[in-house]
Amino acid sequence: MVMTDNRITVQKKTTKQNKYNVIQAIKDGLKTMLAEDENVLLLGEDIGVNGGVFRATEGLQKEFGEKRVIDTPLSEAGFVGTAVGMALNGLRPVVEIQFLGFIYPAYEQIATHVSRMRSRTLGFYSLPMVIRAPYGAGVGAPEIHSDSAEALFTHMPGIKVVCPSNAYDAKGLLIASIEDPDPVLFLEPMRLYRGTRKEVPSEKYTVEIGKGTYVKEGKDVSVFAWGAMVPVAEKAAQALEAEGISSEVIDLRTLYPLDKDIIAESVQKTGRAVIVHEAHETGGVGSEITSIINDTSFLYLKSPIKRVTGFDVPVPLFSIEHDYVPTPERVKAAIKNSVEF
Amino acid sequence: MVMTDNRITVQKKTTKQNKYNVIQAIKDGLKTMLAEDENVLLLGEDIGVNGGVFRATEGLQKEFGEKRVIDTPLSEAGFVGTAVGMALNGLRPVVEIQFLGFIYPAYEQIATHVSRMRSRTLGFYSLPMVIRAPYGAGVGAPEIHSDSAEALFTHMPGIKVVCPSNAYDAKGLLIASIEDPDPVLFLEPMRLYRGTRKEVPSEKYTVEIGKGTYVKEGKDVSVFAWGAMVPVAEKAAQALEAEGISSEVIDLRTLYPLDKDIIAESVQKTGRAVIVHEAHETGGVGSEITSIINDTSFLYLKSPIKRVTGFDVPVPLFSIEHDYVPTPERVKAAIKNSVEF
Amino acid sequence: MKDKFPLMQLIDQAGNIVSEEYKSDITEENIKKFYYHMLRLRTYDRRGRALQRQGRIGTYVPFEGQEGAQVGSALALDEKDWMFPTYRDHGAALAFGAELHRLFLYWSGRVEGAVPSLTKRILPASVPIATHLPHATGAAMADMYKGTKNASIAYFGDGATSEGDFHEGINIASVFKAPVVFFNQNNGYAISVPIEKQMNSETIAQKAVSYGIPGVRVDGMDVFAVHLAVKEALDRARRGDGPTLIEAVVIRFGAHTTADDPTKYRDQEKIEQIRDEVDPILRLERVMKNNGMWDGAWINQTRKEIETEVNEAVEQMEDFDKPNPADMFDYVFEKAPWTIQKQKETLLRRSGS
Amino acid sequence: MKDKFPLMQLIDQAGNIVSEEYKSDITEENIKKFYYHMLRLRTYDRRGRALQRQGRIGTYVPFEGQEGAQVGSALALDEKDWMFPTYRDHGAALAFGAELHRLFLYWSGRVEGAVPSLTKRILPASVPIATHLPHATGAAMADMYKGTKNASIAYFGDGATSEGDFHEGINIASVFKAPVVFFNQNNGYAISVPIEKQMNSETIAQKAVSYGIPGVRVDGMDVFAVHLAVKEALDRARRGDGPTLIEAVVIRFGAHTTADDPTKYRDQEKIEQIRDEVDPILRLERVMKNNGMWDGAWINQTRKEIETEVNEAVEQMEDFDKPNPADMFDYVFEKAPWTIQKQKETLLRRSGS
Ligand SMILES: Cc1ncc(C[n+]2csc(CCOP(=O)(O)OP(=O)(O)O)c2C)c(N)n1
Ligand SMILES: Cc1ncc(C[n+]2csc(CCOP(=O)(O)OP(=O)(O)O)c2C)c(N)n1
Ligand SMILES: [Mg+2]
Ligand SMILES: [Mg+2]
Repeated sequence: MVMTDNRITVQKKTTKQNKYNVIQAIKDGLKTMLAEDENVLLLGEDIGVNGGVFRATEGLQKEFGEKRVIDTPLSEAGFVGTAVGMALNGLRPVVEIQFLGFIYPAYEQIATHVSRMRSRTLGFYSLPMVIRAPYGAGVGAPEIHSDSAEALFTHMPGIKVVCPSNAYDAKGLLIASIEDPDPVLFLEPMRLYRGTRKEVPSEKYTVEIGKGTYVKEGKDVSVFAWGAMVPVAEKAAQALEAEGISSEVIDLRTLYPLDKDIIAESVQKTGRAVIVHEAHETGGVGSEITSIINDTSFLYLKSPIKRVTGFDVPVPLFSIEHDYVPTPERVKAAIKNSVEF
Repeated sequence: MVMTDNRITVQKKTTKQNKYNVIQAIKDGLKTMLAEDENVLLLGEDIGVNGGVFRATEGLQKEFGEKRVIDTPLSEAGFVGTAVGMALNGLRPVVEIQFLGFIYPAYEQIATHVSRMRSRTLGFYSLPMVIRAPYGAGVGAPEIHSDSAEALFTHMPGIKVVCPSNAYDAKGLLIASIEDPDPVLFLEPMRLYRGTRKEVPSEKYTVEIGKGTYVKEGKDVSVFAWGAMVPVAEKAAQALEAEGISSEVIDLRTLYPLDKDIIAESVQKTGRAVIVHEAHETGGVGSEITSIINDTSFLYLKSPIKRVTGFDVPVPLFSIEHDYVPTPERVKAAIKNSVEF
Repeated sequence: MKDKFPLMQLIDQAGNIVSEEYKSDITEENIKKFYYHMLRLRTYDRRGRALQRQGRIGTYVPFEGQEGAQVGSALALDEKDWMFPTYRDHGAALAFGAELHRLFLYWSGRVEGAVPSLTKRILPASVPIATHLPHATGAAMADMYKGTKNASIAYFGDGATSEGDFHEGINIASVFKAPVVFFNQNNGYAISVPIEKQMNSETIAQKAVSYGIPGVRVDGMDVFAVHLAVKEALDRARRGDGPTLIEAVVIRFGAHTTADDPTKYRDQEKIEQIRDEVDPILRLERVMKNNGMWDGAWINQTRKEIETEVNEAVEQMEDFDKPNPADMFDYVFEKAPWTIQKQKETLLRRSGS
Repeated sequence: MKDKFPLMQLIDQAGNIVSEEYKSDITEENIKKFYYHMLRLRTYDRRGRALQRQGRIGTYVPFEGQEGAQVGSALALDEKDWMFPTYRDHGAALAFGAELHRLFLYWSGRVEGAVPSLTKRILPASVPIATHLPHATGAAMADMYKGTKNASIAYFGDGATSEGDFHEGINIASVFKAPVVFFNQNNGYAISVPIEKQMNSETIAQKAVSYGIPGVRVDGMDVFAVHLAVKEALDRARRGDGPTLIEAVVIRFGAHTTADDPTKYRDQEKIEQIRDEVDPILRLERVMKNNGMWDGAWINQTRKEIETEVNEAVEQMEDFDKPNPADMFDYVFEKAPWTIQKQKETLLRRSGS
């Protein structure tokens, strides 16, 4: 049954739990893998002594040493490329991009090498590496710090894109990403870093890459979201229960490959879909989800698919960034449009 | 009436015509603008003495001098950034990226400056600049030389994306792009460079950015394509006439902003849609077109929208590249599926 | 390499004029001019930090300690020169002609403040590290092309030297002999990363060798030395002799930003201990004293005037009209395409998509 | 700068041994070894061009003239060292241990030939200019981390020095003292762009100053000098003393690729006139003659053997199984996701989407 997703099952057999927020869960995941596999090492700007600008690596250099937790020069293309060489040579580098908006200088490395090494060598060489990056608006960060650029990587064959929305998934997906034989872009919703804490098993566990999960079941409309938009979608869905609209909220968790089955299963049940994401509307992952629904569930659709997204504008400076990011109000309105069509 | 698109109208009032292929038309467009506006200058690798690896700038340096047609160092981020500075300071640089697959090193410049300068300064500064790049597979080029990366730019607010499929549009759209007050990525289908010649007016003319055009009218299904896929779609459509299937073929010509009206007009007439592009399926512009159809024409659809695209794999080396690129056969099959649904 | 690129100094920490050659430039008038600007920058900077603590603006980037480098360089520019600053160079922008209230607006997350001046050619702070160096090259090449005598200056830090755009921007400028000055403020840190972990070279000035251009290393706490170095580089640029790389060695007294805690990665106490010794403003006070130019009345008067100016700017910032969400839609393109128009309506009538 | 970075030479063009210090290394055995490899590269290279003309392979990248630089460097490597070549360094790959028929397959657009060797650590040719320099740094750092004594070598051209990745890759290597050699073949052209338009620096070796690492300028037409320079750099790397930048000054006799027409941008006749003088292979023949080591029989014998080897490799290439379209789907990820599986079926049953 859908509700027995691996989150629950794992929790059953777990003993010790910690109440962690997302950033703590990520640190716990990094620590777990550093302890477990000596080939795992971390690279990035300010991740060592400083523990990362969000403290995701706090104390890890002290614990695992400068050879395992490496402060790099200010050189994204350089250290992503360095990680490629390390992965070629048997290591499992986990690279931190300080903010997703600063991944652009490494774009060539990712587009031409990180994502292609396995296919261009018929599997003779492969790159088990992870690129972590905080993303998204809503924390009053400066220009470029608030981009949601996931769609610039889901259109790039050879790299998986993962985006947790809560502490439990954050640790489980991060460990799964580090253990994945192929490169993974691991997107961390900055806005939820210090949000609600969750029970996080202290032991090692994984959440499967490529699988979405039901956050809330419903029968009238399917609402798809990931990362920081999951709580927004949930809020809208909860509010509409009062008005008698039963929304199903799905956290996709992985953006490449998308979980086609959960998308089809839910839409074929509800006959309606609303997609919520923070990235620009045009060319966002929402349009790919729309295509998947068209491909899998055309005859089930009772109303047009609705997208509630960031706009086709650069994320504005923080005085108006909250007008850019989808709000529960906008999601509610879209759900109503969808149901009342 | 749809067939009186600006191509025809302009041709009427034109006097001298030349039979040009796409590369000649592009050179003619560059020459026209270099002659007309002293602020227009060209930058790129091997575009001067050598006249460009595809000869798009052949003879232009001799004619307009080294200050107007500039051979740059091998430095895409550098010379795109240099063009930003030139545009800030009153010039209209036209940059050539030797192959679209080599635009990735300039991705940060384009994502953080080229596309944002106007919005981040509330219009105080703007960047009238064009980035030209040959794109696409099918000419037996080496690795990375055959990418179709348009969707990596249609999801980037602040830059327009244009892609002609014939000599007439190539010159007209190029001139429109150079005269546009905002940055334009101008994609040139390598495969058609030396293809069929067309009547190209020797004078200056423009083809409006943001407008698609009907290549062939039909009533059963709408086939959307651009660049090198237009002839492929046309071929499939012609072949199916024999089998009694009447396909309407639309050349979108601009990929951002897409021509919503022509898409809706055609789909609302035929009730069916097939989208053909060379780029990877997931996250390609095809999924955005699907979304536009969903948003504008939901109730008109008689069958699921079909996408015939490149696959979610890096463009393979040339011995099998033709298996990667959509063929008339694949398009025919998709049209049939759409019609027989 | 330090011998090949000696630290240029006109005035030592004790306030002694150590250059015979340029003694004559160190007039009371010049001292007062530089002193005024540095004091103005510092007053503004401290207010910025205070406003952030009080939650009246957002994250703020302080530059205390770097006033000498920013004033010395900015005042060397001509009216029509182009300035390409980073997020930390609003001091230089201010000295060159930025409007105070616009700077405060910027730190309040207001795009209306992104353009520092409507008359001087100052670009908005470049946030993606080193990306603006090629812009300075391009603006300079455009001036060359147009036959003007204008030059460009790009500001950047020690960490920025590790980015590809640092290399590409300077290389292209060197090939075309573009009239541009690459002005580095080496404050020894990129957030928490010390320069030894940023580069293996002893100096930043020596990186000029890569491009066959002059590299100059100057005491960035000596406003006169910085001014001279930049002036000479600008003259060279205008003469058509191409770009110069200048390394101004400075000390960042405070945090990287108000969101940063420097005690996590360096000994702030030590900095507190030495700061009076090395302070570029106090150095000028020593010169005044050593040379009988001390004018307490003028200094107090100047302080007051600056205080008033800053107070007024803060008021202007806080009285500014509320931010307008429509702004995010109206300037992406000269004319908004249907996508943006539709989305603007969506937002403004707060309805669903 | 040329004085600071003098051109290192062991054998001059006339075939005279000009280095007393290393005279003893220039033994008949070594001469024959280098000669054999250079001859083998040239035979392969000329066959490559012929096959392209005959339409039996696709666009080919010739390296004639650069055999000395490629052989001298490749033979300096140890068994387990890592080689990161460009599209023009298949000669170096061949000398290090690439399989001939795989190289031919690669030029036929066959991915099966992309990996040059299944035993030696040679990466597929890096096509995006300079992107592989950071890879060499990373592979070297991994060997450091694992405590091996292996090193890495990255090949690149003069044009590549203008890319950000050149700068970033070397800077990071210099900071971590990674055991890597950055081996530049300066053939004076990036396709049509001459080095004067590529950089303002007199030499490429001097760019080492930026990173506080040794920069060596060597006559790339002198296989012994190149071998020595690379060997010394590798020893330094293994000793833990970090990276070295080597500039091997070479001449590209032919076109950039078989798709390029050099007469459009340079005087090919002049090159034809000087080529015999500067040819690295003829230089060794002169040494043999000058030192009574000439062995015509051995040379003819060697030629025959190489001819046969190359003929066999061409046959192997042409007898190779037809390309398999499924290959494009099966290696994108270890396990193909549903998207790729679906698309594979689409193609294989040649049906619509
Ligand atoms: C491309 C990019 N990567 C990372 C960052 C995050 N970041 C902001 S400032 C900074 C340090 C810059 O150091 P430096 O160049 O020395 O300038 P300083 O802050 O010391 O003035 C970093 C890493 C960024 N803004 N851009
Ligand atoms: C990033 C990138 N830009 C452009 C090209 C196209 N290109 C291929 S080879 C070449 C010239 C390279 O010159 P150089 O580095 O001197 O090496 P050489 O070919 O002379 O061996 C160019 C511009 C490319 N492969 N990659
Ligand atoms: Mg610094
Ligand atoms: Mg070259």
